[in-house]
Amino acid sequence: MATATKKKLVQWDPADIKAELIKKYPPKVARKRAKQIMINEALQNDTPSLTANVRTIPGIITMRGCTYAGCKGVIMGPTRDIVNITHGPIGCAFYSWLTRRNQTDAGAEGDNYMPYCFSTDMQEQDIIFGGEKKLEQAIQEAYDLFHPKSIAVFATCPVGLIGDDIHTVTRNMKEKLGDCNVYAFSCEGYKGVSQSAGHHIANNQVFRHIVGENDEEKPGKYKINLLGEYNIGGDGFEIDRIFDKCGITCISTFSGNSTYDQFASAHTADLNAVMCHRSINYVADMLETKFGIPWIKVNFIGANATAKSLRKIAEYFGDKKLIDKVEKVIAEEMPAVETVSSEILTRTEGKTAMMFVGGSRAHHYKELFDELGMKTISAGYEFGHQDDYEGRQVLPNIKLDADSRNIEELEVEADETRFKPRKSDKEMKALDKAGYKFKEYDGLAVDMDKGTLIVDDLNQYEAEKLVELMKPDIFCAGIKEKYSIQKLGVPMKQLHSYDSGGPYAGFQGAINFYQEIDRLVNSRVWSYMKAPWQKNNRLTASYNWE
Amino acid sequence: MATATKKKLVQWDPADIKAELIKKYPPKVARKRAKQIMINEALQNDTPSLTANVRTIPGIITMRGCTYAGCKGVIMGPTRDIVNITHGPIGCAFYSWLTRRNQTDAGAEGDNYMPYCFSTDMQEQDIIFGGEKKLEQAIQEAYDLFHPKSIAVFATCPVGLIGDDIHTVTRNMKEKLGDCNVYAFSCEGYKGVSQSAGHHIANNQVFRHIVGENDEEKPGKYKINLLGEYNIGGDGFEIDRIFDKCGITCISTFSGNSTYDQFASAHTADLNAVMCHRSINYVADMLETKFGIPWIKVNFIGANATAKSLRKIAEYFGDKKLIDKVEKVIAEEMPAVETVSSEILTRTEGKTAMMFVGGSRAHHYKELFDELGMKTISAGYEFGHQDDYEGRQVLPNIKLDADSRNIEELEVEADETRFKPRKSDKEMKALDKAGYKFKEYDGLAVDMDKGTLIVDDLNQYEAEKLVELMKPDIFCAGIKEKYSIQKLGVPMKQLHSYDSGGPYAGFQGAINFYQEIDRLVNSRVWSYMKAPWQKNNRLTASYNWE
Amino acid sequence: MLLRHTPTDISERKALTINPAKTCQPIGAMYAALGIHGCLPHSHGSQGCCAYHRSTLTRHYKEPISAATSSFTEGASVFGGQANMLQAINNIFSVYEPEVIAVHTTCLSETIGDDLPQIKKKAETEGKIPEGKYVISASTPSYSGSHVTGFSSMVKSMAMMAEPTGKKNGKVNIIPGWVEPADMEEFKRITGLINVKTILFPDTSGVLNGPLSGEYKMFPEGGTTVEELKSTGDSIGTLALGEWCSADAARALDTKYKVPCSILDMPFGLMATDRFIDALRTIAGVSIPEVITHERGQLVDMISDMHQYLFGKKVALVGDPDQLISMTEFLVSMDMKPIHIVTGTPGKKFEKRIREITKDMGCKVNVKAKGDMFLLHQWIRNEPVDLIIGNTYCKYIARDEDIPYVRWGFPILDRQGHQYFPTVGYKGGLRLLEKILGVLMDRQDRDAPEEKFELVM
Amino acid sequence: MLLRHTPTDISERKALTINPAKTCQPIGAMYAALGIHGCLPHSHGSQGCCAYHRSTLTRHYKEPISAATSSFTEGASVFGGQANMLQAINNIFSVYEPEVIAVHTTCLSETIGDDLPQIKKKAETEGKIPEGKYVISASTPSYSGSHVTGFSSMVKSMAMMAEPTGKKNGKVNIIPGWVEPADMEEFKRITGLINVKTILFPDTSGVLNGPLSGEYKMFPEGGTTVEELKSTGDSIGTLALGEWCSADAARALDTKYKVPCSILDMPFGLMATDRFIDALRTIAGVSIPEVITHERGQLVDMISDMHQYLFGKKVALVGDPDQLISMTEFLVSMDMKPIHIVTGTPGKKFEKRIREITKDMGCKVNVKAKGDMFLLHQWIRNEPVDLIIGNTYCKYIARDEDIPYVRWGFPILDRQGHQYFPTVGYKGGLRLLEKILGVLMDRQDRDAPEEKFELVM
Repeated sequence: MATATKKKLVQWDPADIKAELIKKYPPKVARKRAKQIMINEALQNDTPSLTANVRTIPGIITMRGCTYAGCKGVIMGPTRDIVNITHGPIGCAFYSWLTRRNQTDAGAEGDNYMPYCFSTDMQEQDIIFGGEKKLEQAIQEAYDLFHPKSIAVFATCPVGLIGDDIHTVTRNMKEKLGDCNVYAFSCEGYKGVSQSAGHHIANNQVFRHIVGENDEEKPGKYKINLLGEYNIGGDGFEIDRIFDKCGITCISTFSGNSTYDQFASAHTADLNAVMCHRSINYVADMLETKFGIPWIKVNFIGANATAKSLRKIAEYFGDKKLIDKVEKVIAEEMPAVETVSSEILTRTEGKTAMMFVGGSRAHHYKELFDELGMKTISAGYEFGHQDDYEGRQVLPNIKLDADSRNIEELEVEADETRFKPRKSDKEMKALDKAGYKFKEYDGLAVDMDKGTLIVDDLNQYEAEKLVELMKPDIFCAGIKEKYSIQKLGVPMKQLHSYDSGGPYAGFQGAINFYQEIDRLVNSRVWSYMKAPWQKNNRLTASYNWE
Repeated sequence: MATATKKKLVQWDPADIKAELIKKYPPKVARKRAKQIMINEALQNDTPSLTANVRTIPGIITMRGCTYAGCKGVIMGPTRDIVNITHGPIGCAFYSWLTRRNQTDAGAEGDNYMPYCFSTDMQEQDIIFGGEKKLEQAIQEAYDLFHPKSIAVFATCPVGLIGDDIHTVTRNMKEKLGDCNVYAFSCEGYKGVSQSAGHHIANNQVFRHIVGENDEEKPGKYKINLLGEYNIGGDGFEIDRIFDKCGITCISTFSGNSTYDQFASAHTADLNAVMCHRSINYVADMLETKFGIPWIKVNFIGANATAKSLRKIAEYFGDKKLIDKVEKVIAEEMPAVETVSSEILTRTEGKTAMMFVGGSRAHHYKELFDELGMKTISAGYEFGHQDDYEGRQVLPNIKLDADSRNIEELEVEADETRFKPRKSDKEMKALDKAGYKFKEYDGLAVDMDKGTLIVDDLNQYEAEKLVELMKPDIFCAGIKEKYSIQKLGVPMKQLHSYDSGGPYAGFQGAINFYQEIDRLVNSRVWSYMKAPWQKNNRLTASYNWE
Repeated sequence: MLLRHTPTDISERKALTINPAKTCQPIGAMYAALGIHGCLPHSHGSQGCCAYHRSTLTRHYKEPISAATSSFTEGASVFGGQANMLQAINNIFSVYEPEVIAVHTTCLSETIGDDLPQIKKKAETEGKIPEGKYVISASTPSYSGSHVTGFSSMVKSMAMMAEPTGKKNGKVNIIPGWVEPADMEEFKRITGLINVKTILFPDTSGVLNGPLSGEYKMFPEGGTTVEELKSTGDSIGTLALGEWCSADAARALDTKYKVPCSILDMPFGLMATDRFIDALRTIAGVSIPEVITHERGQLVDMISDMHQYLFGKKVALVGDPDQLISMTEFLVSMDMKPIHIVTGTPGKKFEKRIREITKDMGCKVNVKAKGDMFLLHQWIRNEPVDLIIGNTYCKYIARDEDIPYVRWGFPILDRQGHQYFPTVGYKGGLRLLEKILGVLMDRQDRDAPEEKFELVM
Repeated sequence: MLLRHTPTDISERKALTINPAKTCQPIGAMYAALGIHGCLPHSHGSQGCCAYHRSTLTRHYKEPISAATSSFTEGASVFGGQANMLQAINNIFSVYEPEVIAVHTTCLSETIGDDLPQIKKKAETEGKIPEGKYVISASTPSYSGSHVTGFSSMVKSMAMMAEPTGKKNGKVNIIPGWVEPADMEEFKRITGLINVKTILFPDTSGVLNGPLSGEYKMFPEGGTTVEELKSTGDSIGTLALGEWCSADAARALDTKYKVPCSILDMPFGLMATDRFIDALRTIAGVSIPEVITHERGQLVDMISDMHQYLFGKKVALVGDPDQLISMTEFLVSMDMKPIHIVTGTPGKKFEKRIREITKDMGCKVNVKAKGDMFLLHQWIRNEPVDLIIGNTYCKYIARDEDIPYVRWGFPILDRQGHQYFPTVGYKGGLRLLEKILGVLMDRQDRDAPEEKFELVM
């Protein structure tokens, strides 16, 4: 039984904390976990010093989900006009039904299948005799009911085990139906070590089956794709608002508030801006290799980060008109942000935060806490890889284990007809000379203070210990963690679903986040945890009548 | 403690019942009550055999309300565009605030003060030093806020006692304001013996201060006033619907869904149709004496009664076109009524009802129960007079007691300029010859079966006894009686407010009532009153496991 | 618009009350009297008062309300109501056989100066009061105070039935104030759990939330018995809940019979309940059982879990002083903003308490004692709110202004539940919270554009 | 429209389930296991299952849900999960120190044919299960039954922990079925009042409706203890509430340990509660205390008082079989008309029961087991209803069709209260009735033209 009722904050040493975290583990577990807990030195090594993207330990209560969740839930979930059929027992479809707050705006008439849940609801006989016929029938029924432009099929654990050939089934159905693109994802839950594998499987298939399907020129200038933005709580809406205001044309978002056609047209953009490095950097690479679109890392979480990212995009296009427009927009938006932050800063400055979430979010949200004057004393990812922690320069030195090798890497090469360099060598040199960095990401560690704790795949036990020992003013993770942390009297903010809040991206989002954190860390609610008789339980028969 | 859980219905003798009702009373009370309980002989005597309209006995729990309730609540309440200020302590205004379900249709723009409650909220110092100044100020404030066309003031008990001269105050304010008719009602709660006195006081002032104020000719043919219809649950809306369909023009309704101007124009109608004989017959007399408008008794409660009343109105005007139209309307409306009634009749026929309500309603609703094949085995009025029970022929022989003499009787005579006989002597003779009866009302008794019990001013104790002894299938009275009756397992229908139902007038209303009574007398709810262990409380330790 | 004539501009009114936020004393006295076992309330005035009070209470409880009246006539109003009262006492004891007749006066009988104690004496001497039966009375002229003070006066008369034996009974008097039968039941559950022996008066539980069983009992099982009332003078002390509703009775027991008392706020919401429970704890010298602490923790848990839906929401409140004080404190404790608060009951200290409670809220607060709902509506027109809490008459404002609305207070004429589910104590706090969250979340769901419509909240 | 693609025309579907009215077995097993004191549920499959179940239960209860997983990898899926399971058992007992690990299988581990009893034996022999600690398991492949049958299987495994001593304990086993913590609490209150000694299992009260106190307990106070579970074999009998949820466990105790049982409907509403209470009465050979009869009478009273708002109202229901059977009976008993009834759980006898209950209703009834909410929506499109009762997913239908809606069932992700206020028993019936009346009356108020807007209802 733990307690975090604030006593005078004890001073802690990171090494002691680390020791505390693993003390209780069986030796084998302790050894393994020790490698995933790093006392940050904020260096940029070429060889990774933290172990990440490795198996979760059986029996150790993890925050992680599965490959199916990463594929169907995270990546494909936000696209509104594809009928997503889960091939498997009912559960997987049910749990991924409307539970992620990835918003979409279909207008009054547009196709929108997101409020629906489609499943083949496999039964025992399907497991015994195979589910291909049923899947075929299910696709046909979906087509007859809705006539969607595309149907996607997602494999759950048993499908791979019983050997249903979902890719053949979907290929055949695609031919049979003619006007409907049908394809499948082998995203069985047991694959890989976390959602991350699912992201990869999803993106591979999107790239293989959809990207490049529509060559028609889209109108507009300064065409980009926004990769790895999932419109949780309306983040994408806010980013789109800013793009519109700047005159930047977003051809496609992977995959917040997206449509089938956005994916199909992605190759017509001239720049890829990568938000969530973890879930999609390889798509950026493939788009570059196949179509010649360069990519940069951006971050629209945090007002300053947003300004920085906008400038980076403008600088890429190098057009004075755009550069000026971006500066004008920033100048228009920042005052409101600063008014709020300066007022709230007086109540948040010096407070501390912990974040254990996603594969990039922990890093992104550090920006916002910095803007609130709050120190991130410990952080980590749920499904990050080593490059997400320590920067892309470690990539060559990451040893692939069996689990990672099992996740397909697409072989792509330049498209004969459609590959087209977006910048001449000369332009590229100029940008490089100006210090402009493509495909660069330095990771979380360098941005964290020395001596802070970076923990990969934090688990329930360690989370509780961390909170006990370091008593942060706020803790950020997911729904499964929320209430055990709050029981300790520490407010817990979900950074997957944002609880009920958002958007937190862009300028307006920053304001929302400041106000939300102010509400959480300064709420009087946390002072009610003890009853009067628990504070003073002196018993007296002589009640002091007035 | 009483119980009415249906045993085999015992046969009862009215004399025994009457004896039972008064058995427990102190002698003085018993003697008094004996005179108000009549074993019906269904004769039309010239001298009344039942005592009515007499004082309630102190300490005997009565259904009755007071004069203020009858004046402000019943008669003046339903008029939407008069600001009704209660002069007195807060209670009387509060309790008469929106509690009577007299509906009104002001449209989107019309004046409607009915959702408001206005009071001078008299305080101790007002009682000591007099409330005239405060009343004057209150009228001024109401005028400044709303600029209504008319303001009415209602006296509560203390007002009369401390001698506030409300009539002088209102007369002065009327002069001062100029464009607002202001007048007062001396309807202190202690006056008279029941609401009935309040009706009289209200109607006197309406006649004195409003009727005749607007001489302009209203458009339309077959002009009538509908007197004594209060639009409870929308009754008036249904009657108006039927009038419109027939081409009958209703100049004014006293006072359901009415406006100040309707009263002001009442004298321009050519016939007065009296619904509630009790509350308004004297107004009909005054309108005849002063303006020459004859009156007839009508009843729109019950489909047949409605048809009868329409024909009676048509016959009065004697115009073939109207007579045919009325027949056409009846022919159109009756089939729907008969479909429903014939279907429901199978479930209601032979059941019994009791009604103790109002001053005419008990009589009116007997019509509807007759149409349902249900026998009214006991009935009476809450504030009826002897003529309401036994017919107007007893009027000359009713002895006025002190309480009644205290209620003003207006002296009216023919208006020099505006008196105009609506029919020539010749026409009147013709109608008379055809058996057409003006100002006739035979009362409740003759319509009730021989040997039924007619009880005036039934009280809580007698009601309980009646239900115990006679076990009716339904009991009708007011809100105060509702739940004590239902506790006995007998459904109780409010016929003042209709509970939440209505309209019950006219053709559509009859259908509503059939369905409502069907719901009440055939609901399975009344079979749940006993728990299994109350029906079979055999104790056994050997539970019969399956 | 139903209240289409209500202007936004607020003009001071000296004489005209519009849409009152109170009613008159007698109905309070009647409600209190129904909390005595075997008691028939009696209204000494014209019969309309009694009819109005019975109707209002019946509509609020959907239960039979028995009460008698002196049925004043013009004569009685001139020559005094003694004859009527004596006759009434005689008739009531003969016909209805109550244990107690609890008489309250009206503006009428007070204006003519009827002296009830004297009439009672006469009744006694004339032998109209049977052996072992009681007639108690309270002076409740409609032209002073409000239904709340009328309630308080009758409760005081109940306290004055005390017949101290000199021997302490080891019990604590608890005067719950004007709360619902379910609340009175909840007090008994709580004190039972804490193991404090109590005399609760009045106690309308079992009286005004009765069963349908095919039997009609004019005097149901419930109510504080005469024996208990007699014994209040032997109690070790009195906890009076609510300055307006309960303090007078407690102080009277103190002055007259040296039964010490504490006046606490009504235990609505977290803080007020904390104070109430801790008072019981120290009085009884017991430790609070885990189950109570657990219930408290559940309330705190739900507040913290749902805080984002409550934070900063503006609220308009109308009701009675004791209830509003605790409710305001509860709302503020959840970071909500009660900004318009009206009671019709007089008492400047009400405004003072509210100002104290809301002083750190950081926004303007409109508060008025002896105010009315017309004013409240005007305030709302001038500064809209996210929530209205009050009695059934608020539905007209809520509809016109399209504002979420929780029914709480007296009277509630159009919904069920208040008779059966307490809002006092921690469990009551959970219920209040459930209702508040319910209407706020319903509104979010109703107004959300499709892309913002939430599955998980 | 949120469900804009749902056509009115109903076409038969053989393979595609749309908007399911059920979920998979493991989550039921997990919920049941949380009703054992000191128990850590364990999901033997890939880690996503566990994550999904924990998330769903957390959103429903706004409480921490602890459960572990075998975290299958591709390798484990090929070579079997034994190694993972053994490692998990070892880690769990060392790190979290539960009394019991309650393992359930998944489609994955069932498809590859892992044999849990055998694995457990191995763990025992390898000394991975500390002295006095327990590992129980249930086979809950996601591809058969539903969350309901998964619950039932784990409850059966709990029953199989019985270790009869041959000496009767004088207690009655009560298997409440899948109800809320508040309902379990209510069962204990009721049996306490009737004075029947019971073993209630599972019992999630105190586990999933916990306080906020600054302490986090992975294993809260609540839950059925191992001692109690061992003792179920000595009980005089078992009352199993719900054929789907509870019958298997009861029958197993009967066959294996000769503990006789009765299968009753879940006590939702008047009739089902009557049968439950009367069963307790006859078993215990006691008379029912007045307080229970009083609560019953209150429910009957409220039904009769408000009957006009209920009579003839059409209702669409979706949920789990045992709950729907009792709810349908309750609605019919109040003269309401449940005309569309869907459960996702298979079982033809469900349709049979519903047809029996509704046979005198005099109108066509659509009922389907193994149906889905897409079909329910289509039925509603074809014949509209006045009320929808079901879990949170109904909000999309309710919004699109503008139909009053009461949340009841699992999961409820967007409102609070179900953890704290029971809907079983007579008091639960009052709550259900309050909620049903609330939404129906709110709708009347909303849609009433101004002249029909009611103050008194």
